[in-house]
Amino acid sequence: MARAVTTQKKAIYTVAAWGIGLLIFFPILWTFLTSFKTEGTAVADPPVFLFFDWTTDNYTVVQERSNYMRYLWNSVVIAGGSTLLGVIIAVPAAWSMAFVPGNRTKDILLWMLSTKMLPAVGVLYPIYIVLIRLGVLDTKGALIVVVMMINLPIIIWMLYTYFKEIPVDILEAARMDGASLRNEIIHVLTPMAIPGIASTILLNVILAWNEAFWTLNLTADDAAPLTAFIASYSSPEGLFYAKLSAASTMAIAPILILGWFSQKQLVRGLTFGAVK
Amino acid sequence: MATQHSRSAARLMMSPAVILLLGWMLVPLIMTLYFSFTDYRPVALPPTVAECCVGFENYVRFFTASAFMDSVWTTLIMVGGILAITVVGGILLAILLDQPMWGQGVVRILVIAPFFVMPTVSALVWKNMFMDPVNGLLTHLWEFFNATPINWLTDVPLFSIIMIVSWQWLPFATLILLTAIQSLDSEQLEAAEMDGAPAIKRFWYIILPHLARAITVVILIQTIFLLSIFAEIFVTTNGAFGTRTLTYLVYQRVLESQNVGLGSAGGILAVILANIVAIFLMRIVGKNLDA
Amino acid sequence: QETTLTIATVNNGDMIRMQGLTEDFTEQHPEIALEWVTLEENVLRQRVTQDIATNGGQFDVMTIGTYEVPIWGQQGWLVPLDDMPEGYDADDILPAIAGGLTVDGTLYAAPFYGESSMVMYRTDLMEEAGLEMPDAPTWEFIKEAAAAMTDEEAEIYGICLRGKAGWGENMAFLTAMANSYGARWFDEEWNAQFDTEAWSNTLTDYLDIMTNYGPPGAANNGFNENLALFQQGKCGMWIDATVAASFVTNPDESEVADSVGFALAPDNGLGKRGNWLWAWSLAVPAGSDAPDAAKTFIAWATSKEYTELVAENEGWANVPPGTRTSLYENQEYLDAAPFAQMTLESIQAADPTNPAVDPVPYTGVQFVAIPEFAGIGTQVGQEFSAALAGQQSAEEALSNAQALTEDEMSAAGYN
Amino acid sequence: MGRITLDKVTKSFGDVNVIPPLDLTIEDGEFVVFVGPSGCGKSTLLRLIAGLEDVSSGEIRIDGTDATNLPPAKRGLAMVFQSYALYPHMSVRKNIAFPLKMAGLSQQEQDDRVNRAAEVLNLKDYIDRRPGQLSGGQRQRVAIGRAIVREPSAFLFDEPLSNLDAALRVGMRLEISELHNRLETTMIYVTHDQVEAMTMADKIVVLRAGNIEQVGSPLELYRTPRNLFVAGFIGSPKMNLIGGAEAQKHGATTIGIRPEHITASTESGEWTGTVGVAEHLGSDTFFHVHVEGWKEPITVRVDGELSLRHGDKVMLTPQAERIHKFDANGLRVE
Amino acid sequence: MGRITLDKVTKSFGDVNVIPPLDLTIEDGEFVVFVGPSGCGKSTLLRLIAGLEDVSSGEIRIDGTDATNLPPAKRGLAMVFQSYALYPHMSVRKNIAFPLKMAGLSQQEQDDRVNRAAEVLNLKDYIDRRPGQLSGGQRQRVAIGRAIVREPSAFLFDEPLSNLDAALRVGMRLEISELHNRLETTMIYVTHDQVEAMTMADKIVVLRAGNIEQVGSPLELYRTPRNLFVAGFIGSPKMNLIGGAEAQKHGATTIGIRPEHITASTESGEWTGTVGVAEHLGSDTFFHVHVEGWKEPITVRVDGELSLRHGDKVMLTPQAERIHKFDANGLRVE
Ligand SMILES: Nc1ncnc2c1ncn2[C@@H]1O[C@H](COP(=O)(O)OP(=O)(O)OP(=O)(O)O)[C@@H](O)[C@H]1O
Ligand SMILES: Nc1ncnc2c1ncn2[C@@H]1O[C@H](COP(=O)(O)OP(=O)(O)OP(=O)(O)O)[C@@H](O)[C@H]1O
Ligand SMILES: [Mg+2]
Ligand SMILES: [Mg+2]
Repeated sequence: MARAVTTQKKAIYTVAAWGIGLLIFFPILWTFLTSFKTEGTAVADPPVFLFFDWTTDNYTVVQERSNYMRYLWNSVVIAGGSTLLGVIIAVPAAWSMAFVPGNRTKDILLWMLSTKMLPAVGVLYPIYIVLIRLGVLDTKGALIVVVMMINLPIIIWMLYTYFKEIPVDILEAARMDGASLRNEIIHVLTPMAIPGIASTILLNVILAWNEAFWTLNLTADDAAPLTAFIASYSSPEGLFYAKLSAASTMAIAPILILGWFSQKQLVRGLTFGAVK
Repeated sequence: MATQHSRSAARLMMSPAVILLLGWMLVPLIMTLYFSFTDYRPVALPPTVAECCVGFENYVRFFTASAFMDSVWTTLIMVGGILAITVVGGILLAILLDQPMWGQGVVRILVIAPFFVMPTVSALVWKNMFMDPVNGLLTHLWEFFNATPINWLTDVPLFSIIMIVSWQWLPFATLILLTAIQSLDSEQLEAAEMDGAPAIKRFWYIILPHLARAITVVILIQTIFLLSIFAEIFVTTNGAFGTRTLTYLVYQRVLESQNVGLGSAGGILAVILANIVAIFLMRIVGKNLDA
Repeated sequence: QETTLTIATVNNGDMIRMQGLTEDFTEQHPEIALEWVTLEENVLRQRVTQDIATNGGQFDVMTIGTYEVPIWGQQGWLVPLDDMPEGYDADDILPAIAGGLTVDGTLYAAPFYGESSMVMYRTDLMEEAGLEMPDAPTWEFIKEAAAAMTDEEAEIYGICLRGKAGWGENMAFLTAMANSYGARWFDEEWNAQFDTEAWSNTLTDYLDIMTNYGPPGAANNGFNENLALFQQGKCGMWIDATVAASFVTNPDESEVADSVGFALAPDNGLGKRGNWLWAWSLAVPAGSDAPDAAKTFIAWATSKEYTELVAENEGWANVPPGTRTSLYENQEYLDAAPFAQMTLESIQAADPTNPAVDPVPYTGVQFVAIPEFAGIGTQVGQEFSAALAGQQSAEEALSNAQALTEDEMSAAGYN
Repeated sequence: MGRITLDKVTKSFGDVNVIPPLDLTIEDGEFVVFVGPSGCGKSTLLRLIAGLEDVSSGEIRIDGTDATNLPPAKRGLAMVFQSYALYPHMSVRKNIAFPLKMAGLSQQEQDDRVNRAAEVLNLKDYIDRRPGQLSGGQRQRVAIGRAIVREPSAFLFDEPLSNLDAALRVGMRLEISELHNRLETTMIYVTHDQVEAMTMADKIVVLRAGNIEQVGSPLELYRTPRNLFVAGFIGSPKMNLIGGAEAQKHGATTIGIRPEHITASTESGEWTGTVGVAEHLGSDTFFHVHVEGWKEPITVRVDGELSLRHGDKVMLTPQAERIHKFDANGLRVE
Repeated sequence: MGRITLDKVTKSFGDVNVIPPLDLTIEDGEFVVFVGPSGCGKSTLLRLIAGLEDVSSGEIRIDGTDATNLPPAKRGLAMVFQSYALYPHMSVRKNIAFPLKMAGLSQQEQDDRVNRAAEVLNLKDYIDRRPGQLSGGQRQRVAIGRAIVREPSAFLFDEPLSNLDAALRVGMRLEISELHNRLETTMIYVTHDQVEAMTMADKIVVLRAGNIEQVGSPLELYRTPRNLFVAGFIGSPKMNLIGGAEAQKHGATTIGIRPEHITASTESGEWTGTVGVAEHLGSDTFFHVHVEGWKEPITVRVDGELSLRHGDKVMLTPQAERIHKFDANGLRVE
């Protein structure tokens, strides 16, 4: 299929792909642009795209209303902490399933995945009560654990699929070379699985960052992340498009930027074993 | 690889994850199960807190309410619709992105972006800035073409939510399918070409079957996430106009009506239904995991 | 020794404003630190209910409405506020408001602001239409005016009303409207009344007005959406909370600030007007570990001094209205707020203990003060909202509402 | 019905010129093998003929008509890929029927042809399996089956045996040769295994860096390699190449002598050396003999009876008429 | 320092009994090759010795001490894998040093040993590259380097050359043989390529379905195969096996004669047949001759000069003393 692609064809593909790409991206772009408008321009009819008086007032207003940095920090801690903890627990588990598979391995894996099917609203009360009893409601620690538990099956599954791609031979070679299990995992498996682990981490940071049910319901203040921040903007009074846009931009920008910068890693690993 | 030593090491290393997940599943599940057989209405006058036992009363009530079957249908339509749009759209988009073009990297960045957007934010933005019947951008667009604007969230509420969620998940499907397409052995396509298959038939007979596995994975993962869609409904329609999914119905019972017993019964029913779907899906994927 | 108070508030203007003024409080009380949890109304209600029902103790001060206070007070979930500091002057609180926050003579929450509902209208459009709004209009007149003011070409809709489903959204309006139509939620035996002529009239008229003269997509419009529409000059009339008055007359936010008129909520000549009574109040949950500090804060936030503080910083028009008699005797306020008198009259016109034309077993004007109401109200609201969206007829909506209400009430053990 | 002519064909990938102008004619019914080291352009050449790559310049004619711009499907050629490129989701039957289905043949006709091919290739027993359930050799046969049902005017094979193990390779090699004898269709076969080239070809084309080094029958190449490259490439084990003073004696820069053309004895001979590694194959033994002053050991084939051990002294005598002489440019001198 | 004894070793995977009770002794310094068809248990056996699998029963002794339950690292063996199993994220130097690092040797000592190994294996120039940047042969050498630095008491090789192309295989084969000559360490080498087995082994172990069919030196196996399986497996091209009346004449159920032990002539001979496929290798030619009444064609090796074509008549004479006789059970009869 490596025949010369005519420039004309390439141009058609380029136009089509850019068109669709921009269309898909447009809501985000529009939100971004709107965040720099005044409330009046934001609802102007016909809408204005680029040529308006850019203002950062909305950001000031939002920041005055709520301490953005604090929510941001909580989001970072919860997303990062839960992912890290999840990976630490998942690596050994994925190692076991990938390299010492038993008859039950696949069942266990699927069972793990099925725990994700518990409808969160259904078990909110029990979890809430448990956390109250433990006295850890509205703490980052509790949130880290809860979010970690939600994503753990996905983390394990992803790591499992990467590990399976690593030739067993190499681990056996390490074993022959005198490496203990710990050394085998630290010096051989982990470095080899870096791309997979990186993409697992990325995906889970994104999922944790955007997890909106538990983070909202189990926090009040001390541990409230950006999902709670945005919950106070869902319908403020009066003309609010610009402020909503500013708050939205602030809520998604960090993860969007992270995602863009690391999209290569993310994409490379996003297969869940779907690709052979 | 399978010596006694490594097997016991494996069991040991797997146990933290298994035990944690078992706890995470069993504790709430058992509590929910217990609640579902009790009268638990913490704000009633006088309040009842898990007063045992009312038998299957909660189940009967939840199950026989017309809202239940409606919500099951809504859930199926919503999940099915989103899956259909994201899978079909994802395949088309993946094929397009696989073609030679300028600025492929940038296009991919554009396409992937919605995946990073918080569901709440995405729902808010779509609802207010695009689907608003007066100030929404889509309304302006319709007006520009002299068409009667659509009241998205009231006239076609289910469709609107499906669109919003599809927008968020399309990138995910596209990325996985794109990787899958790129993994297709080019010699297979060349062989088909030598065999006289034109582009469309190559797609149908070679590419599509090659994608089967990727498609099942996309469906499985998305189903898991889609069954628990919440924020999008909460923000846009609050469950009105036939957008009340099973999850949302449970939410209304537990948190709006504060009838924990009834809601728990609903939760258990939802778990059962979700697992029926899951078993069905996992059979397929499980088969593929071996291959 | 610093005490930290976690305060759950709703994300509306007055509350946000208060957050900006906390310095005044912390200067007076350096030993108390404040943490704000600002949430959208529905989320807030769910969060605080959840917390108080499980005794979670996450909040020290909660912002709750007139619906919750009597129920929660009865449950013993709230700390009584009868020992407020000296100079608080609890007697100054408007009797209609205080009545809704008192259970068996004990005050369980302090009103932050109070509101009723009234008609807000565009004087310029009314003039154009050649009509004149009476101080106390009838539904008949409202309908006529709405027809006259509608100009869909110019995107001007004769009337904007709540359509979004929710017991605090469309049902607040519709329940109040039903009161003036002689309808009620329950008869004295707690039998649901949606199968009555009166409800049928209410809903038919509502749907009639809204489909003919309302804005598109009205079934998703709540207070905020309507406010935005009105401020953009897209509504001829708007019947909603009295607090809206300060927003629609604020020239910074509203394009129509100088042409807004006010009138009492409409009636049908049956003796009840279609206005409600609501107060966002501050209460201390029994699970709070700092009830004293919490009371100190509430006393500050609902005091006359706070009113003055707002006036000083933001102008009299922006003080939280509807809670204290003294405010309505303050000439400065009356001058700054043209809607003050109408607000006061509206509040006084509401009678929570006797809301409907016929006798009822419950209290509450636009709600029924029983714990089950939130759930029922929202479901009924969804039926009516669906009718507004054209997905079902008025009859269907009413019979569905009747069925589900009967169902819920029997499950809850009322009959 | 299968004469292929390449006329000044060139191919560049971007700046890299992979095939310099190249002329080649393949006669109808010939079995032509392209050999050459890895990366020399064998696959590229084959793909140019197949139409899977566009030529950069020049012309390709099939049976006299210009096919340079025809799409692959229209050239009437069939190709067997190195990876077999079977369709993994289709049964063997469907795989083989695929080109027929694409050509729009009736179901009846399809079945007939598939059955015939399956018979010829001994695939009857696996006809309903998927490729994933077949062994390497079976897959190979399916790939060939898919090629023959089309009754093409020529077959193109790109290293079809390189994924098979040694024993299977020998078997499949014979099968393909027999197929050629039976069908008498033109076959173009790419390999870098010179045993395959020698045993199968009517005509071998030796390529190096896109250039044709020599074209000829296997024995021609074996007996009269045109230059050092061909001499070293054809024959196994490799021809011994000797430079320096010994070559001077024969009036050449380099001389070459094949292992099988050297006589070894413990008593007398032209060259004296010590035995290094000895490889006993049973049928033959190869000794690697280190002759003093020569860089490379000399490989000698001995018929079995001579028993020498590591370190023994041995005398070697090349058969004089079998010595190949090359000049400073590496070209053969007669 | 490298005597390995297997005593009634068995291995089952679940219900499948892969190795039935098996006894084998490998002497110190021996080069032992395990051959056998695919799936016969060669790798399994090697992995049992390495400790990568547990035996189901029986005992493995290394230098007299029981190693049955020792973990792989403690057995003092080094293994070279078919895939090389290099650590892709480490440079060549780090790869080779890895076992030393795990053993906790000083940096100085590590460097010394790595340099020595790199020297021996000609790896100096690539020492800082990653495996991904190396050719197949170089990778192979790194894998061997990693094995030798540990100075193990025995080396285990699992088909180390099967991923290399034919030419490279020949070269690496020699290198490994030379290494064995130099180190004089026990080597156990798995392959299914019988040329490798013949050329490298001191002792060949022929396996079939986990059973040892014969153990002996390459020439022993070539000359006196104990049964039909070994006869067919050892030697290339394969021994011709003839049953029926012809075998009866020799008082056997089956007779076997190797292609190189048949004389062909156009004039006279014991058997008469027609030439089928002819494979000209230059050095030799192999004719596949169809003898009337016999199912399988007879392969004959001819020295080059006889020119026969497809379809020609030919007379064959087996060398009487080279005829192998087998009874009804397939066992050799003397
Ligand atoms: N699509 C391509 N783009 C750029 N260079 C290419 C492309 N295909 C092949 N080449 C280059 O062309 C040269 C010839 O490649 P080709 O595949 O024809 O070699 P080959 O003789 O088939 O080698 P092998 O025996 O390894 O298969 C190589 O140097 C290769 O790197
Ligand atoms: N982990 C395992 N589980 C089950 N069966 C196995 C396992 N490993 C090997 N086997 C089976 O044991 C038998 C011997 O396998 P082994 O890999 O030792 O063969 P081999 O002689 O090395 O073959 P090859 O030449 O193909 O490498 C085979 O039938 C194989 O299917
Ligand atoms: Mg090639
Ligand atoms: Mg093996």
